[in-house]
Amino acid sequence: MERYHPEELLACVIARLIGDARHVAIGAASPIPATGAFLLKHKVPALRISLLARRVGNPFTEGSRELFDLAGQGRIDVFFLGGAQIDGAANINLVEAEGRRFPGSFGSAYMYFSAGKTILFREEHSPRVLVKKVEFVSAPGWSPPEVQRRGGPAALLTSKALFRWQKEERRFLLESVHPGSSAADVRANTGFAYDAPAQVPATPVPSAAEIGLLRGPVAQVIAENYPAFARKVWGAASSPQAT
Amino acid sequence: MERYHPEELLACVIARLIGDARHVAIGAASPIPATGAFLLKHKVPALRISLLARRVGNPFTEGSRELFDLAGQGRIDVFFLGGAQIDGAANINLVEAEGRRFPGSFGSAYMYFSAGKTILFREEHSPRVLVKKVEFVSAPGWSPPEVQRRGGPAALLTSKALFRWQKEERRFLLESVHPGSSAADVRANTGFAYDAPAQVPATPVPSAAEIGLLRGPVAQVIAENYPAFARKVWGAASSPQAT
Amino acid sequence: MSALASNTTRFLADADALAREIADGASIGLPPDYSLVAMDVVRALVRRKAKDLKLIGVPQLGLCADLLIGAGCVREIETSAVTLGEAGLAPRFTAAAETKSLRIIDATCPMVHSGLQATEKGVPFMPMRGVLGSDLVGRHPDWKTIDNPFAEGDPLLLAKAIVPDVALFHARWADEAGNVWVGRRKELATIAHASKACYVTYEELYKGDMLEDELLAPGCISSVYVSAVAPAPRGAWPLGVPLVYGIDDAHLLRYAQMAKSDAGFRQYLQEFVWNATTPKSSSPASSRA
Amino acid sequence: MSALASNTTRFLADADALAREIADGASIGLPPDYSLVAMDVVRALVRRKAKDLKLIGVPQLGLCADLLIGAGCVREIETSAVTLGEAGLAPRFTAAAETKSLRIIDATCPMVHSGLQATEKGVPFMPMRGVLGSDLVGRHPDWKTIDNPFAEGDPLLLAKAIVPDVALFHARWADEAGNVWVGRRKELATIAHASKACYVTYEELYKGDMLEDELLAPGCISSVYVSAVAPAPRGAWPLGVPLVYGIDDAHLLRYAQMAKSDAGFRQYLQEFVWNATTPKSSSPASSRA
Repeated sequence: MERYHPEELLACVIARLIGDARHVAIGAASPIPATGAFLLKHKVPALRISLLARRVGNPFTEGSRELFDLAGQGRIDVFFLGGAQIDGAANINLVEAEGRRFPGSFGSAYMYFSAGKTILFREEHSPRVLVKKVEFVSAPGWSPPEVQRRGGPAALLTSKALFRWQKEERRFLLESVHPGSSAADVRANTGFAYDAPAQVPATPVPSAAEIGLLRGPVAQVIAENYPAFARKVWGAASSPQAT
Repeated sequence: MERYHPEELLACVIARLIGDARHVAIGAASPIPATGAFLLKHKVPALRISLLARRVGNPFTEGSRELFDLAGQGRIDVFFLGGAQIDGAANINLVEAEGRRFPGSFGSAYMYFSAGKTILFREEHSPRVLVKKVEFVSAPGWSPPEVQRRGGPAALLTSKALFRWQKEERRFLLESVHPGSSAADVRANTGFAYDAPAQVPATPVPSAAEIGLLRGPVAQVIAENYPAFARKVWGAASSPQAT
Repeated sequence: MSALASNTTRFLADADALAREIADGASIGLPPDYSLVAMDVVRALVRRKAKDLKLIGVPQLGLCADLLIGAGCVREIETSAVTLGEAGLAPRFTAAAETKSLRIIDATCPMVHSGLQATEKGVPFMPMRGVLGSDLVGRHPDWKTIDNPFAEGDPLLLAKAIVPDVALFHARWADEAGNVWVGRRKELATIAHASKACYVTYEELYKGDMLEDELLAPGCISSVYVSAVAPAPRGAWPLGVPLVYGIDDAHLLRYAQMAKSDAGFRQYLQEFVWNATTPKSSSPASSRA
Repeated sequence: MSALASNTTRFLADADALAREIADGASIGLPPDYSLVAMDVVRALVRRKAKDLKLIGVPQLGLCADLLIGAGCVREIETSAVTLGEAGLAPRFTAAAETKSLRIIDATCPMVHSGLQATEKGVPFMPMRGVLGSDLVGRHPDWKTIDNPFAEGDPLLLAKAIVPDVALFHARWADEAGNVWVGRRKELATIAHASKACYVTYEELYKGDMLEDELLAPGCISSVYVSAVAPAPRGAWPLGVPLVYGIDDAHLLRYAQMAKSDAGFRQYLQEFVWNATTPKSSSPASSRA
């Protein structure tokens, strides 16, 4: 089996999570979601990817409100959110935790409602991040029935595992554990309660074809927009290197 | 005394009515208000004139909503409105009268509230136009105190006379009658009741200096934007001719 | 998956192909005569005998509405006005109004803009000042008065969100990515954003992607909103396209004259719509584009 | 007469002259690091020891806010976030927040846009979907929940109109008529429309009137909104201006490093703000403008 970078495995999971979406928008500082989206675009060329991080040739012509207007119109199928804290009810906190101040909520309180579905993504998998209850709700994972809400959480992806969101139960289900971790490791490093099958599957590793795409055309487009990330993962001039 | 065109007299009245405004907006099909505004601009170069009729180099970059947004922000001091019917309460009707259909209300129902002041202008002075009560209120001349309203009617100018609007009395006052008409002629041709002094002054006729400006630089800029009107008043290539 | 089928812009053969995409009964958001009207598609709609259209004037309408009304394609119209500008009243609109053969919802410009902007933002309404006391308010089915929740005794009018089935207009350019350039005519962007589908004819194809060009991008509507485009050189005629050709004032006057009677209007259709091969005369761009 | 003193754009000598127009205590609408920040004026505000400013992030803030906060010019900040992007947390903002020496009103991007758009339209609020259930709602002084007047049991959040005293940003060009070109950065237009006064530095003077140019007009903000402009070549440095110069990532990293301590921040000010003659290094435009 070919060796792969952990970021490559996460990008492959992201590509599967995007699924049959038509339009995915990706915020600044999200190189792994961007990598996953561009990988998927090789299978689904019609996939529209709006990279908010682009410094030139930004996809919008109406200024920074256009992303939110697009979401309000129902034209954004998938969005990504992270959090200084994420809790078991899929609430996210981007404001303050343990006396520390974080940048702020950005558009999360709106996009979490308006995008067709939101993939929660945070590499750090620790009890500090994945908490029982966030200290501040930047954006809630659930809304009462009278509140109109187009979308909400679909999954939570970390460096250790993939959780699927169970909308009816309002709880996460551990869907798979990445190679190098284990169900017990995940349990020990997760501060909230979640469901899990008796046997937790392993997250599929990238196929040779996926790795070929990632290190070829995908690395190239990512290097244009996230040069530091591309250098870190694929080396100088984004030439791929096995870990 | 120099002879003048009736349109020139009306333009001179308009210039005086605009007064100390900083920004006047002028709709399509309003060549006489435009002429008055450009005449005034020769005395007050800082006057900003937004000509909505301009087919090229239109003053707006936000599309046709920008005029209304500007007015909502309080950035339009003077606007002009006409009417198929205008009544003694300064209501205007742009929709339907005597079984006839007119184009519609345009932005009148908003601009009459939002511009700093509105000058009602209609050349035809007849009982058919100046009625006791309009059949349809496109935009009301008055609003009850609880309705926020920045502006409203300031004057009504016709081919025969100038009325000043009395805000407290909610009635027009006949301010002056143009040469060629008379107080009795105005009374006979006005369908609504209005106040008038015992001796109605004559509207001042254009001065030689005003006529010079009108037929020189003003005619030139008007010809660019209202060519048919300029030809009619000032002849081919807007060379001025006395009537 | 998004319900709005505008993810990938389709390139169609011509204005007639575009007109076939617009279903009978559709509501269509349309710009005024001064703002890039897709006249070739309007003529194609007449030729395909479209029925029961609802026209929404953003914020007013002109020749395109008069043609469609005269040709019997229109059930209902919501607009701030219908006018041929310097050529006078719109004769077929006026006749239909006076014989009460057309449902007319009278609006006022900023309420139309706000109703579309509400849809643009995914909200059910937008508040407006002014307008209260106008007879428009009582007659309009979608406006409502409320008290300002932030103040005492401050009535406000609400413009309910307007959702056209179709946005239809003409553009200076479409590019290979499906973006269209409309310059400062931003009301077209608002219509495109608010509509379920968006059809655009274009004067010329631009090679490449205009969104990658910082000078062109500000005048573009992104392909994310554009369902399909079709070439239509001089497709706005007898109306204009800035810098390309001006409004054909003589033709508008001729139309206004002919359309005064139903017979004259039929003759106009015969000459300029059914016989689509009539060459489009036009004034040079330099005069008054 | 209009109360908005922006009828005729004044041409000032430099960023310091612009900074003198901005009074202590003013609320200032500011763009994010990626959207034409008037950094030269920000540095001039520090030099003139501006006090008690309220910064409004449209919708978020970066370097300019961190500098002003660190220099003690800021009383209050309303924003969706403060971040240095790839250079990490904004250190002076973070320190001020953690020591509670700054009033912070946390917002979320579309509520800021809608609050400014309300002022742009002269209405007291705009409704929004979403956001309900966020802890932002209870803490924000100017948001209110109502029931949608057009439906039963449909709660909506209202963004109260935001009226900054001052709009401040940088432009690619100003022209001789006082219009400024900002391209696709339309949030700057919204700030300009909503603010009582608008100050703009520009990279280069454009001879003539850009509103007369159909290609440039769509990216312009009309002089009707612009109180005064001043030249500031490379005035956005170390942030960028598309097609002219890119973000100076190395400098941002250096700032982020130095500003981690108060002493390091003082040293940064000494080197790059008080000593205004320091040459502005910058990356070439072609790389990542």
